[in-house]
Amino acid sequence: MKDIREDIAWAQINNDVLKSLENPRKLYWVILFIAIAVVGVAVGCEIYQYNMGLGVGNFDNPHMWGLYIASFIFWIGMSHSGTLLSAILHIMHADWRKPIYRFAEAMTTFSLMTAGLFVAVHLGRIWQIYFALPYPNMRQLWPNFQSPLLWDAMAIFTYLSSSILFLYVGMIPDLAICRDNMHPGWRKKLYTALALGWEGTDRQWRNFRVTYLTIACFLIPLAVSVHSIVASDFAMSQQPGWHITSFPPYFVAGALYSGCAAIITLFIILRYVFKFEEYMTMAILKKISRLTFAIAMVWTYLVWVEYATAWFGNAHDHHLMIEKATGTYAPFWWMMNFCASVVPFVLFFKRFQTNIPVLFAVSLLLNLGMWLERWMIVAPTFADGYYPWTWDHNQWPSLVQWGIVFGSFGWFTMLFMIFCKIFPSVSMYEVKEMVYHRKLATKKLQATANLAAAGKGAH
Amino acid sequence: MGKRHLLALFTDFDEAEAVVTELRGVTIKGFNADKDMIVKSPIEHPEVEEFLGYKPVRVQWFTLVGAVGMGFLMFWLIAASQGNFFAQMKGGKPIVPFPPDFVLTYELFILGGVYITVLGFLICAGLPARRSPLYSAKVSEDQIGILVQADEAISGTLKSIFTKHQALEIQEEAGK
Amino acid sequence: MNNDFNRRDFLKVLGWGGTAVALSGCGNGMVESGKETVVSYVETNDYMIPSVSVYFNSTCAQCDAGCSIMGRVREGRVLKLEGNPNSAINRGKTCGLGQAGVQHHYNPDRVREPLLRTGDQGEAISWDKAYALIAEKLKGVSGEEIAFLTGGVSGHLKVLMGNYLDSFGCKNHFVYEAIAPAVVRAANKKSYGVEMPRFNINKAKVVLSFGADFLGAWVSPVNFSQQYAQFRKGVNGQRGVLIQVESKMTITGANADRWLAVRPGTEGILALGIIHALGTATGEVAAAVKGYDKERVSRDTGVSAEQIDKIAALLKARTPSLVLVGSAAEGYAHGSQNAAAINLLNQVLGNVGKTVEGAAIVPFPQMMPATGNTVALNKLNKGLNEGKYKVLFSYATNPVFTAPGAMKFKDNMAKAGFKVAFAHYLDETAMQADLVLPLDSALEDWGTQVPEYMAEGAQINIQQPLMEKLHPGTRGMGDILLALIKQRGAADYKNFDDFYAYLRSAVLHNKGALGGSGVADDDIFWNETLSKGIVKLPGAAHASLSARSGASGLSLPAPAAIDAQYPLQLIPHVNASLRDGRNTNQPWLQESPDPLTTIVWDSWVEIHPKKAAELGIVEGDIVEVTGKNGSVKVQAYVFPGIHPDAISIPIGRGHEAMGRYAKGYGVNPFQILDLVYDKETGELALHETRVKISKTGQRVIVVKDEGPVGGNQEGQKIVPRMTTDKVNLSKEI
Amino acid sequence: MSISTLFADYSQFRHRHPDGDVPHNPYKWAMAIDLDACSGCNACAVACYAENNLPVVGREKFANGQAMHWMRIERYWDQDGREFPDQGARYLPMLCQQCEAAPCETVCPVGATNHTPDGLNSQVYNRCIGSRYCSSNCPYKVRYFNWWDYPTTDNVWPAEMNLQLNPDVTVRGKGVMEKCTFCMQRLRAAESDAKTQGRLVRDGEVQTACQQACPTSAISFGNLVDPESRVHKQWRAQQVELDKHEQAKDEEAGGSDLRGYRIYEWLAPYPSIMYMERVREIAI
Repeated sequence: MKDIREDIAWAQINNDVLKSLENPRKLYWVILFIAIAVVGVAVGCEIYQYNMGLGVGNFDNPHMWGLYIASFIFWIGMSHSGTLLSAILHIMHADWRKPIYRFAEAMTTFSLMTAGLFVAVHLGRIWQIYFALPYPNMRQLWPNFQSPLLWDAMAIFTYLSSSILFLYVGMIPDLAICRDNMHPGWRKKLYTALALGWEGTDRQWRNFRVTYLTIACFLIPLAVSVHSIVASDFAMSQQPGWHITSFPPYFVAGALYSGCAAIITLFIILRYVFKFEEYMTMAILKKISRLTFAIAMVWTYLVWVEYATAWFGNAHDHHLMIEKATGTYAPFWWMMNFCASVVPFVLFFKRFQTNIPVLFAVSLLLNLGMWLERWMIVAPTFADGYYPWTWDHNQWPSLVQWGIVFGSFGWFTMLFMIFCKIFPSVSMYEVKEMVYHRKLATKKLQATANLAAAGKGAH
Repeated sequence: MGKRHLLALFTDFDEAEAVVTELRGVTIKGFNADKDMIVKSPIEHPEVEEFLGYKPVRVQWFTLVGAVGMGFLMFWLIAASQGNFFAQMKGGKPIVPFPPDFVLTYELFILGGVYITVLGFLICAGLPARRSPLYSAKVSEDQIGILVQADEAISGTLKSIFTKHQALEIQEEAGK
Repeated sequence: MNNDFNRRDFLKVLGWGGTAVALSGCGNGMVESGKETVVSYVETNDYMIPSVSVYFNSTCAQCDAGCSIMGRVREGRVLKLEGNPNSAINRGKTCGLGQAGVQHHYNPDRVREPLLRTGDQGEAISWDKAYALIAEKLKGVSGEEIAFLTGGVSGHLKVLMGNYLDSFGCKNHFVYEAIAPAVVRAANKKSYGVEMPRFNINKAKVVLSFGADFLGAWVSPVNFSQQYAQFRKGVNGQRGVLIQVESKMTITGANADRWLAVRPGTEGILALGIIHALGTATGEVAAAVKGYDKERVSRDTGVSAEQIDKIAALLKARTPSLVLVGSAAEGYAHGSQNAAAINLLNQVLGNVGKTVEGAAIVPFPQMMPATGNTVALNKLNKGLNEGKYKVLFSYATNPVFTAPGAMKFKDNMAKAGFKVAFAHYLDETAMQADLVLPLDSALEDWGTQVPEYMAEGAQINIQQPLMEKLHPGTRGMGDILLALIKQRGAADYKNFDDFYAYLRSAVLHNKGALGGSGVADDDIFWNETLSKGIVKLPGAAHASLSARSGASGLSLPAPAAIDAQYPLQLIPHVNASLRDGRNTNQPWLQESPDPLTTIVWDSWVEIHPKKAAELGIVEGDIVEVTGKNGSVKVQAYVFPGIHPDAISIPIGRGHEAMGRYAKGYGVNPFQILDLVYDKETGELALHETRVKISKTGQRVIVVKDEGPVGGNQEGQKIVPRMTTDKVNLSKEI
Repeated sequence: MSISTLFADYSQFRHRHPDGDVPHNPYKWAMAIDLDACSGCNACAVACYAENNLPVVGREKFANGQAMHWMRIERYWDQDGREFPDQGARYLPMLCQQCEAAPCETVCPVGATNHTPDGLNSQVYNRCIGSRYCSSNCPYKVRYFNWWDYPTTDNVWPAEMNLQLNPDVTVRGKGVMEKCTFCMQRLRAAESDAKTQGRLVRDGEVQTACQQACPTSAISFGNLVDPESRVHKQWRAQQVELDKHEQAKDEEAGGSDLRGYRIYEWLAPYPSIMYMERVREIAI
């Protein structure tokens, strides 16, 4: 299978990647416009909701939460893959991550931003959102440190800012490259500022290495904690279907899962759009598909753990379990199980692991499944909670809710597209490192081979 | 007799290495390889340390201080604020409940760690900085640059060493 | 005026006519318009501090039970109504209906000035013009050509009304109430000698109620509810047992220890069956019940034989007991017979005098409540149809809404020459009137009220304003009547500027009889009276009951055979909060769920699950209920608490007028009632309508409070239940 | 803030409630509802609308499940598959249970719902940001959210109707959670009156709106720590203890003759409302 050429000219790497920053084609503008339009619709919905009250979302008693929270979890989960690739694989010296971690990390940042929006959109009094922050004030009012939602706020803030820093620090050498290769103009000014006068001196590189590694080490436990905390929003509550001990690992696995799926999607798109065949090679794609399959299996295992817990749990959990499989939400529940637990087996077959159309379809299905999973965690518990009198089986999210959810995808697309055109979505210096080290490795091999040959010759 | 900068560019790493070892070997009056020589490279070369001599990295200390300091400070702040302003019972839990405070401390520990590390990086790596007078975009592409500063008197000898190792190009600071 | 005749005449003016009580003093002194001394919010007093609320006593006018209320008044607004603890009737308690009284007062759809119909839209006119118009229309009209239709009225309002009509020599005062227990009154008169005795539920160990919804809408629910609470606690820990016999479960049935779904109309047969099973009856009674052995009775009624035995045994074992007869038993062509049979059971059990007692009598016949019935409506309707009446007054009743459609009341009413409606809202009847005179709300108006059901000790209730008028254009009914009487040039009334002055002098003139003999100063007595809100009549006589057995002439028809075309019996159900529909425009009541079905803001038809399965009907199906006199489309609610041969639609909704909160919600079952009358009293038999039911194919989601699993606890311990052998209530506080 | 405060009596910040804690003093408001007396007539619910400025949401919103009845009467049927419910229905007035260890309190991100010193579960409208986590975590689902801006909604409080609004009670706008307060405004008034007169609130001095209306006096309300109060006596007679989640009744094998119970006690929210089981006659 074709992998990155070791003898590729480094200059060419620069050119190829920098080409992706050149002025976009018409198609780009069309897609960007559509994305912005979708965001516009969502903004419209939000304004309407802001003025009328959340009732327009067709929430009711007891359906307190709906698609907003589900999507919130979904986007948080999406963000984890970036950390997986950029941090975990980094400290494991898996060098195949190098060409693709940049956009994954960007994905992390943007999906976190999207998730953050849902926290706000979901509030009944969005204009009071700052109450949730521990800001010093005359009335000595503090947020409730016991509330998992507050932990969420903290965790997400930490995660978002750390990811941004990680992304930025890792990008400095590339920014320097951009700076050096740009014709004077706003871009040049921008890069010059952002590159902080990076020259690649030995001193800079030395500290860079340590810093990058350290942040990576911090990001891994952080990522795990973030989704564990999101999980504890539910696990820490008392409700049937939520109060389950295995939720944190379950959520984390789900997060990595949907993230990997999303990476495959974007991988294929970027590869096609920017002609990155050179760097985003089949070999890498194959590795990701395998990784995805592995995580899918972990997730599937954990979801069955959840079912078992519910099934053998108290009467309420048991009932809820049955309701999920047979009640109002049954179609979605079954679709969820199919998409997220059955579809991944496609990746089990070698010939599909590198089949782009198939992978593209699969990755989309997986994420559909994961989104449904989040919804199936949130909604049914409200429909069949503890108290039978308030069970409610015919509540359906209104178009306002759906509009805002779709809008979030537009928002993500918009941010990502803008990013791709301003920052190199493939890490140039790390690709260089990659080929350099591989070259060294082969050299060593030859050397030893020659030595052996020479030895033979001597005898 | 002011100091002068010289920048020599090399195609690949082995030649650069040779130059460096030579420069460190020879003793030229008024030139201290450890102080007056900087190696610029498009990628990070761990081997540099081996021939450039050990140079300490202090970022970790920032990390340590940041993480531990922020963690403890925040735990204390939260607990104190709970104890002082927040003394209203919730759900029958203690007014200063440990599990939540630990969770928050954990997050803030990481937050502090990351922030201060980045700060440390900027300080230790001397960023942001003006670029040195002699800089070639080639360095950010695929060539190794060796920047030395020396008296005009000895710049000749240095040049000769560079040329000996097939330096692609030697830039020289304009004389004053 | 000291000559005897004038004096007696004057007593009649003040409403004490026909009384044997000696009156203190003579001649009415100068009665000034005493508004400034009134203890009410009409004029603020020094003890009224902003942000501190003061309570004023008055009387609840939401129904005729006559509960005394305290209005919480603050900054000149009445905010909430609470029960007056000093009233023997409700003892500080209120029902949901009473609580909603403020919404009658603050209702945005009240009429604000006199409206004169010109063509088909109304035009606002001045009161003077309105009065002039009435005078003009009455010119040269003889007494027989005037009809005065009212709901149940009592107290001085009734006095004025009577005196006004007398001034014409008019006898046409029609008192109409759509859902009054008229047949029961008649039957009680026969069996006990009084129309409405006192029922001591709290003294009974067993209450056997034949369709008397005494916890919901029957006679005096709040009073009965309190008695019920004591009855449940029981004396020396023996908890009272409630057995409810009815074809459609009422809220009382829902609280019964045993609820018996009898075949509609066979309540009387069951009563006789129980007498037979008791076997204690002798002579005439024994003869009357001879035929009613439990096999036959159980066949006719659908109540199992051993159940009948159990009841008989219980009634024997635990005395005294109490047997009640209510709307479900009386609403048939043989309603009187049913009621008589059931009362007979009471006599056989010897409850008369123990748990059924004579109520205290208010010794002022003029003031006694004129209780309404449907016979009056019938007469009026006939008269209207024949075009007998040139002028029709209507007050506190809404026949266009509550009269059975087949009566064509609306069309007949149009035949009256000039129609005057005294109204709070533009209800269906007011919409038909030529002149609509807007009334003060019950919380703005003056009056006295004598409840039909006297709890203990006779009392007269005082109604007084709790706050300033909301709308300057409205007038009190008393004031209007006074003005009309003055038109008749009645010299007796010239001294009274308004109804308040009239009331005050009336009360003061009878101080002695009203317990004020000790109080020298009129003002003090008057103010005390107002601040109490109740006038208790010390030493008022109690009616004595005659325990005549009513067995003679008892003949109960065998249960009617199922009509093939119209197989189902329609039971128009009286909802505790909506009653006959006069309160439907109070949103709190619209939104307070029906106790049995938890449905809000709409009508429904109750169908037994068995019948529903038979007809393939599920909850939410829009079904068409068709009778001989038309049909209504209404959502179906599958309901276990009803006899399979019966269906039930609640009364009170289905208004075509009456404002934003009432108009267009639900259907009106009155429209499809059959015109069947009770054989003896001629009362409309509400339960005799036969219908058939058919699906329309539409289906809706029923708007109700209960969840998708209905009243199922899903095996959880939410409302557990114990049996009397386990629990000992005497241990409790 | 000061370290001295924090470490002065450290234990005060670490005790749990209500088990192993000092009882409320001098007030702990609690309720006892006798289901054998309750007739399910809805008077309490309407009284609550009148006292607490509850919006009438109207048909459509009620259909959407957005009703705002703080007090709701639930009607349950026996599930024994007979043709008729011939032992009647079972009624349950359900309102906020004012839990001592309320699940809703811990999860509110802004601390808008707290446990008050007199044992109530308070809801601070001004502080609420409408995350609705409290209601999500309420086992009884007795918290009601303002999905709409009722004060400005048609026909909720049109002209004149608004004159009836109780000035002692906030009219809630959109986006905040609300629930039964045990008629907090009445309690506060009584407490401060008593304070100015240098005494404690006497039993029966303060009534909740629902209790005052209840025609069968099924609801009794009062101060649980006052040994003279009716509520205290009832709880004691039923051997229901506030700080336990297993009562004498549960321990007695083969059923007990005690009627008192609290709903979902096993979840250990320690509700402040004791229900007394409905009784049915066996002789008939």
